[in-house]
Amino acid sequence: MADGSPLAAHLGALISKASFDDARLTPGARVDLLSVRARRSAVQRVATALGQESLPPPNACRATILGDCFWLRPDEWLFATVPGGAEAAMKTVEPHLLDDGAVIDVSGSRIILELTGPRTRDVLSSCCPLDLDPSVFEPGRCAQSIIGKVSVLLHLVDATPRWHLFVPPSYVDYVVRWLADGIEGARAEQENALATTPHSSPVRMLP
Amino acid sequence: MEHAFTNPEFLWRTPQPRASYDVVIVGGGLHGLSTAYYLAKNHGIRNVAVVERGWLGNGNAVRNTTVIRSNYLRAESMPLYDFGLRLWEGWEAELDYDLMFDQRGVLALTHTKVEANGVKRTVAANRLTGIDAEWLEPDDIKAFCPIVNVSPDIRYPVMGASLQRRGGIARHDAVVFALARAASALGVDLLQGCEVTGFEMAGNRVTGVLTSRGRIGAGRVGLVGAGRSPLLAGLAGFSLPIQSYPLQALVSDIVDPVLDCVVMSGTLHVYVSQAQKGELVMGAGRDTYHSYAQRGSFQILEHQIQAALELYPIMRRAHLLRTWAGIVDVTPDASPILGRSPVDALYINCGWGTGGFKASPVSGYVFAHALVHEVPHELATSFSLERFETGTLVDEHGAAGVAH
Amino acid sequence: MLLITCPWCGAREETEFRHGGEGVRVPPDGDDPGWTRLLYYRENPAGPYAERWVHVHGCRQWFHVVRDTTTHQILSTRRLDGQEGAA
Amino acid sequence: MRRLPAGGDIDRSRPLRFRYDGRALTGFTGDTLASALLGAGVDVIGTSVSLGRPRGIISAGLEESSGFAQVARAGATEPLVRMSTLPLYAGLEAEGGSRIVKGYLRDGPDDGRFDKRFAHCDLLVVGAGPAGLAAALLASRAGARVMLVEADVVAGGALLRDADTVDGQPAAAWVSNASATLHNSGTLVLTSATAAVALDQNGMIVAQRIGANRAVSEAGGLPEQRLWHVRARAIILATGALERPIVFQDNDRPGIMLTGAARAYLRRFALAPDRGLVFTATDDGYRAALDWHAAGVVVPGIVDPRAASTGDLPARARAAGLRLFAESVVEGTSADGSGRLCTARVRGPRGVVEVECDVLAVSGGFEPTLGLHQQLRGATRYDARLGAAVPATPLPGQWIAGAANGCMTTRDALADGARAAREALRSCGIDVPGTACPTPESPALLEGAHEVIWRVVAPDGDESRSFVDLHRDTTVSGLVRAVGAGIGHIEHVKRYTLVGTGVEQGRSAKTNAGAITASLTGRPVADVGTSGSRPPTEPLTFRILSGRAQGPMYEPVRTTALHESHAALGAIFEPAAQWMRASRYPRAGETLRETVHRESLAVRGAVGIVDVSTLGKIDVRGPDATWFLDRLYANDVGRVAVGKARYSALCHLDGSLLDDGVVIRIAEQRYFVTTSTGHAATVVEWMEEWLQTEWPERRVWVTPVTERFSTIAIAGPTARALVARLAPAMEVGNAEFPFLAVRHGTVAGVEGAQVARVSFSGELAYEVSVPWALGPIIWRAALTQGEDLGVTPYGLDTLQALRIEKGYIIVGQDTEALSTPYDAGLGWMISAKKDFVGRRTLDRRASQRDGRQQLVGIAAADRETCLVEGCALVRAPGESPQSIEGHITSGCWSATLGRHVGLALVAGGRRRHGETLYATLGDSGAQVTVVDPVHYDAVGARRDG
Ligand SMILES: Cc1cc2nc3c(=O)[nH]c(=O)nc-3n(C[C@H](O)[C@H](O)[C@H](O)COP(=O)(O)OP(=O)(O)OC[C@H]3O[C@@H](n4cnc5c(N)ncnc54)[C@H](O)[C@@H]3O)c2cc1C
Ligand SMILES: NC(=O)c1ccc[n+]([C@@H]2O[C@H](COP(=O)([O-])OP(=O)(O)OC[C@H]3O[C@@H](n4cnc5c(N)ncnc54)[C@H](O)[C@@H]3O)[C@@H](O)[C@H]2O)c1
Ligand SMILES: Cc1cc2nc3c(=O)[nH]c(=O)nc-3n(C[C@H](O)[C@H](O)[C@H](O)COP(=O)(O)O)c2cc1C
Ligand SMILES: [Zn+2]
Repeated sequence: MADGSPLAAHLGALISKASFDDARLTPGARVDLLSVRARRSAVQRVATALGQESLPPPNACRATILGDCFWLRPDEWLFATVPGGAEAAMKTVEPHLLDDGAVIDVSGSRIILELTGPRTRDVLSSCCPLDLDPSVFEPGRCAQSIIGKVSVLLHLVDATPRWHLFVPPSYVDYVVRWLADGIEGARAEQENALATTPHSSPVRMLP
Repeated sequence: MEHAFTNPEFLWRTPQPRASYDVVIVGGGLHGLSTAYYLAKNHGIRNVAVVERGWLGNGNAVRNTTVIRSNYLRAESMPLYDFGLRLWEGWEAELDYDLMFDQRGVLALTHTKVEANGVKRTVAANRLTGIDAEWLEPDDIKAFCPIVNVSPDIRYPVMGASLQRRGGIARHDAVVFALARAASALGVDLLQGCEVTGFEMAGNRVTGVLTSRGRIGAGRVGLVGAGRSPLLAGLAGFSLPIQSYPLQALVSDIVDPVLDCVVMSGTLHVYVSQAQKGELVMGAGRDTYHSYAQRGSFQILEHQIQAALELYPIMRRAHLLRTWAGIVDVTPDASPILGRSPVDALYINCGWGTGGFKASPVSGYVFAHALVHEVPHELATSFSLERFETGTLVDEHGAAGVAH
Repeated sequence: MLLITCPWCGAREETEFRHGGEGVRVPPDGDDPGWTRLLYYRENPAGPYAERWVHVHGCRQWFHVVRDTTTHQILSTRRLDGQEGAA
Repeated sequence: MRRLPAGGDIDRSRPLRFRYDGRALTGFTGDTLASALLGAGVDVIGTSVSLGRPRGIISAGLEESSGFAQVARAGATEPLVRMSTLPLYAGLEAEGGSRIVKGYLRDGPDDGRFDKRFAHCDLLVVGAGPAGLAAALLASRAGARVMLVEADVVAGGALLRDADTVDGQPAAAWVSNASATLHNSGTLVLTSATAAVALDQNGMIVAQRIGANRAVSEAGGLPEQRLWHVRARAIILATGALERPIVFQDNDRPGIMLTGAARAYLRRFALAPDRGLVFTATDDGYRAALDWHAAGVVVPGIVDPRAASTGDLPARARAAGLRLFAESVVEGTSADGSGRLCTARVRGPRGVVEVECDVLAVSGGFEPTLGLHQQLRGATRYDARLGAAVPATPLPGQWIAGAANGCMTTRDALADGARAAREALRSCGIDVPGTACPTPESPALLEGAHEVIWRVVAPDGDESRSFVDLHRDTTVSGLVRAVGAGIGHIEHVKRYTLVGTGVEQGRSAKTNAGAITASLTGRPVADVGTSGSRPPTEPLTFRILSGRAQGPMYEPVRTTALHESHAALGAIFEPAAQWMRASRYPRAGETLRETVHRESLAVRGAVGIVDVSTLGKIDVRGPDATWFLDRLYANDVGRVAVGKARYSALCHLDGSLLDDGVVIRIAEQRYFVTTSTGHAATVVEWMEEWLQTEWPERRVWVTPVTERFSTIAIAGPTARALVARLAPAMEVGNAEFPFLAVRHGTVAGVEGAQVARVSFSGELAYEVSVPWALGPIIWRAALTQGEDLGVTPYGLDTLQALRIEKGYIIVGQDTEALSTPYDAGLGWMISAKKDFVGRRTLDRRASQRDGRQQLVGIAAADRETCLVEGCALVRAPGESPQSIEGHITSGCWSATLGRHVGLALVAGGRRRHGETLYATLGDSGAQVTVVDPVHYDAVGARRDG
């Protein structure tokens, strides 16, 4: 991992070679990450402090003044805040937790990969067991699941579709290989006009 | 043309149950049949019934991947399993049956330093106990079994292996047939479709079994129910420190010989041999959840085949032809439970888990002894149920954990 | 392969979970045989079985499952606090 | 067979050249390998497995039990590919002969791409015959998410061979319109896709041969095959029915095929015999004769075991002037010199006639295809009319429709498909408006007297040529022999005769085997049944199961932030759990031992740096954090002062060691806990399990932070000088920063670094943790600023040597599964005052028994003796058998001590220091002395200095 990019050089080459218009993988924005743990009594206080009615429910992400907030588990939310913003963000949250929660700086323990384009559902469903159909996985939704054999947090940012994958840095090599390979597969399908999911386009049946 | 199996013209009688027997063996798997056979042969006790809920062998007897070896680790286990292997060495002649017992050698590959150390430790223990064992470096492995990928560039490079040349395989179905034939010929009644549904007791003593075909009186009862042992114990009013899990296996289509030994790999959770007919027979680690359904989960197959293709790229285009699962009875220390139960005159032989095929001869041999003499055979003294009370476990996870 | 409904995340593939069996219980004080049972004896029924799973690749929560061990049918999943999942 | 001048679904303008058994042949686009071979006049495709009999193709679809070939693919070669469903492509190379029963594998490159895809839908329909199409159409109209999978190369099922009309259109046209409609409404229609494995909770594994009909060179990067993991809210099995052959003497000759195949070859591939005889036990079989007749084929007759049928089809046959042999059977056949069928012996009420024919189409009736249902132990019952099993009750969430459900006419199949779809959708909460169901026109198929016939007894009593399972060469004689041996259960019969164990799993042999066994044992067919079905329904290549998870995508390889830094220094890596760690940094020409020697001496004599980022790190905090850690760790965590660290260990409930690590108290109720590399995930899960399941009221929050921090250990006598340079603002003197103290500050310009004085080498050491991505900054700074101090990077090999010299254990290497802290020499850490997980077991007598395997040090007798890990320790050299006292768990060359030292577990070892033992792998033994585990600096002066 060179100092500049969060991706090692060989991975950068891999993704730029694989990517095409309909499925593109790039390193996502850098963020600071906070894990906010809050028991029921503290959740509302934190939400109020952030000007929200509540913290996001399971499998959801919401934008807050501290950046995107992801539900991770019943008493944990992940905040992706601006680089260098962790300290200030902690100060915002901590006073409202009292003894009913904690906020832990986990910056750097996950890296964001961004995947965009109309063929990305094909790419993801070649290595991730989630149901990503637009009818069930809408923008703003997130889910923790697996890519290949490792845990990731997946977030559908918008209907492009644009996905953010939060991946522990030690697994990035493995995850990028899966995605890049998936993109190559999607490109071959595009070029050969093979229908693979109802929403991939265009469609022609192969015998 | 293919080598045709030779099964004899006659296998067994199909008698009606008698009112009572000196000994009733519950479970017509290999261990039950073997027990009955040795009761008759070694101890002259022929008034014996084997009661089987389905057809003979319908449990793990027909489901196992037939790996035979005796390279266990503990001083308590090695003599037991090796006596078993020696019985195998004479069994075809003794039973007058072509069991296709083939001592083609069993390789246990290692992929991490710690695993290699563990396997070396077993090699040393085996040799000091008089059991044949060798340590092979990757080049020796390649020479012994050319299809193994010993390249240092794979994800888990092969660091070496143990080899037991006396280990091998046999044809599981033939063993069922052979034992049933031998037991039947010695007068043992094989009662199929006869499920034990309860026990008849006088005080704390069992006096008979209640079955789907009626009550059968019994002087002594041996429970040899493998994957259903906990249920049988439950019927008799006690419980066992056993958990029942699916263990899957698979075979490929029939191909020309590519593999003339057994290769196991603990770290990668896969082991494979090629049966005489030509199918690749493959197994993996057990499923994680409890089950009596004789099936497991698909990802176990996917993972084991991924591992297999890393190690044996030649197998890429073989086909998965059939998969199945048996229910294995797993004990906390991966060693069997043999001997008395909390109920008088009721004896138990179970807990062989993922590795009891190889013990088919010795399991019956020592269990018959226990049923007759009411004390364990000297090879089996360490495998009582009491060991869990006293904490004197015989931990064979290292030698029996994943592999067989 | 099972499809397990995590009370928090919804229906997910078995590969996202780890099986915990009946689970360990903090011991009540008792005599030695009682301790042996606690260490080595677990329920193992043929039929509905109350077990625990943890969603290791998801929300990392433990939860209760009742599953029939003879059919693999999942009869219910519940949160540890006994509540039914929202998912 | 010969190719008719016109007709069929083949494209005659696009001939395809291929090779079979070395012969160059030509077929057409649209052919299968089977039809191309038949079209090229190859009727004898190979020889049988044990009897060496000539064999031909018997089906045009899934029933095939004879036509398999070794096929070259992608530089590789695939055994036993079914010819009747393998689309022909240019350059296809196949081998028959003995390869129709036994294939081969070959090593070498294999370029095929094998892919995997997860899919989800409301309704999965398996089988695209009329029932499946009707179901899918209805469901997609209702707006459901639908997937339709079809094993054959094209959708249509039985309609492809039937001349029926549906909704007034010819069947084939209706099928293509239906497919198009489905497509346009977003239904995913997969062809060449076999639903192979039924999963619990309505899952299905579907194997698709995407590139089946093309050479890999033309695949354009597309996968050759793809494995679909489908989860559906409802599943409809519309898998149709299979035609059953009849067993008679010499029923295996090339030229004998099923009636459905005869019709399919005619309609789809324009292939016809010169003289085609039909032997059928149902009216349906008459269609073959009628179709042939209409195509100008000579039909010498129709042999029907029943009394003259009054059904529609027989009437048509009579009207066409075809000869009917009523109450007759084919009792044998003869062949020409090459083994091809040339006559059939027909026995009727008036005796036997020899009928000349080059094709004999046979039909014993149809039976539902229920493999998927049976895989999950779905119940079936015997249907006497069909002579086969039909579904009893479907499994939860599943529906069975069409011929698979016993609805054997197109009309019934269509209606049943629609019914199933309605019910299935209702279960998903999707209501279907009363849409009309497609209506067909098709003849009555199962009229007339009904008589199920499985076997024609050989007139001469020789049934060693009456084949039940062509693939495995199982004959009626084999069954007779089995029954004579005293066995009656069909599973025993299978294992005695091998019937049904071939590549097609006896799909069209099993029912006959059961029925014949029944007749041989005088039992009802229903009681004997058939041998069980297991996944998969179709053989799957191993590669499709492994998919893309091969090579670098097989298992994750984790690398630390310093990986490239190590590589730049020429590091050699080794796997450690999922990680790749640097084992050493050899200089040119150095041997392994020389490298370790140099690196060790640098640490003991100057300063070394090592990447220990892989150690697990856990943040534990909350008002109950101390209480919690005290419940899990063996020692008194509450007594660790803030800013201090303590080496500690965790036990399982049975007292065995789970892991060791360092507990650092960052604040009153905030801890930073490390674990060994291999146990990082286990320990986090362990903590979560206890917290969630036992102590949910406790306010403790456990966060894995392994990848939040890169950690570098700086160790050696000049470590302090180096740390002082790297962290000029930090007080590093022994008084201000003693052993086991922890400080936070700026290191190499990185703010908020944590520096802990813990040591795994026994030297004065500082473990510096900084944000993951900044690890390289510290590493580089240490290398440059420490140059004059002799700074040397060291790897796992040296780390091992150093910790062995110090008697520091690795849980899992120097312990066994059941080793306790006492056994590992860690009894000192067990708090006398509190309970913790494992304590109760540790207090039991068995856990403290003398003679347990206990940790000791061992020292080699001389400089040359090497201590091989895994060696047994025995009392006398070179004697076997003898009892084993223990074994070497760790061994290394100690540069510091100038000989090999090690750690071992020895029975009662703690009281045996000074004893002489011999280390052996089973032959000769090397003399060693049992010593204290701490070989070097027993008082810890260096570490504390
Ligand atoms: C997939 C798989 C692979 C294996 N591979 C190997 C291997 O390679 N090497 C090896 O050594 N071991 C292996 N094993 C383990 C081995 O198969 C078993 O340990 C061994 O077969 C158990 O003994 P058995 O044959 O008597 O059991 P079983 O054949 O299971 O016999 C138990 C019998 O008890 C009957 N029974 C149960 N309850 C009742 C009742 N109430 N009334 C009447 N009868 C009852 C059952 O129907 C059954 O027939 C494997 C096991 C499996 C499942
Ligand atoms: N005369 C008779 O006795 C008789 C008997 C049976 C069927 N038929 C005819 O068959 C038709 C019945 O319709 P249907 O739709 O029920 O059956 P079908 O046979 O037309 O279609 C079933 C389809 O399922 C596919 N299939 C089977 N197993 C599969 C699997 N595992 N994965 C994917 N696809 C699989 C087959 O390839 C086939 O295309 C009617 O047209 C009827 O006339 C007639
Ligand atoms: C060593 C071994 C080899 C086998 N070889 C074959 C085989 O070549 N073909 C086959 O169909 N099944 C084979 N089987 C599997 C059996 O058909 C069957 O699946 C197994 O005995 C379990 O029974 P069940 O599937 O009826 O539950 C083999 C099983 C074993 C244990
Ligand atoms: Zn969850």
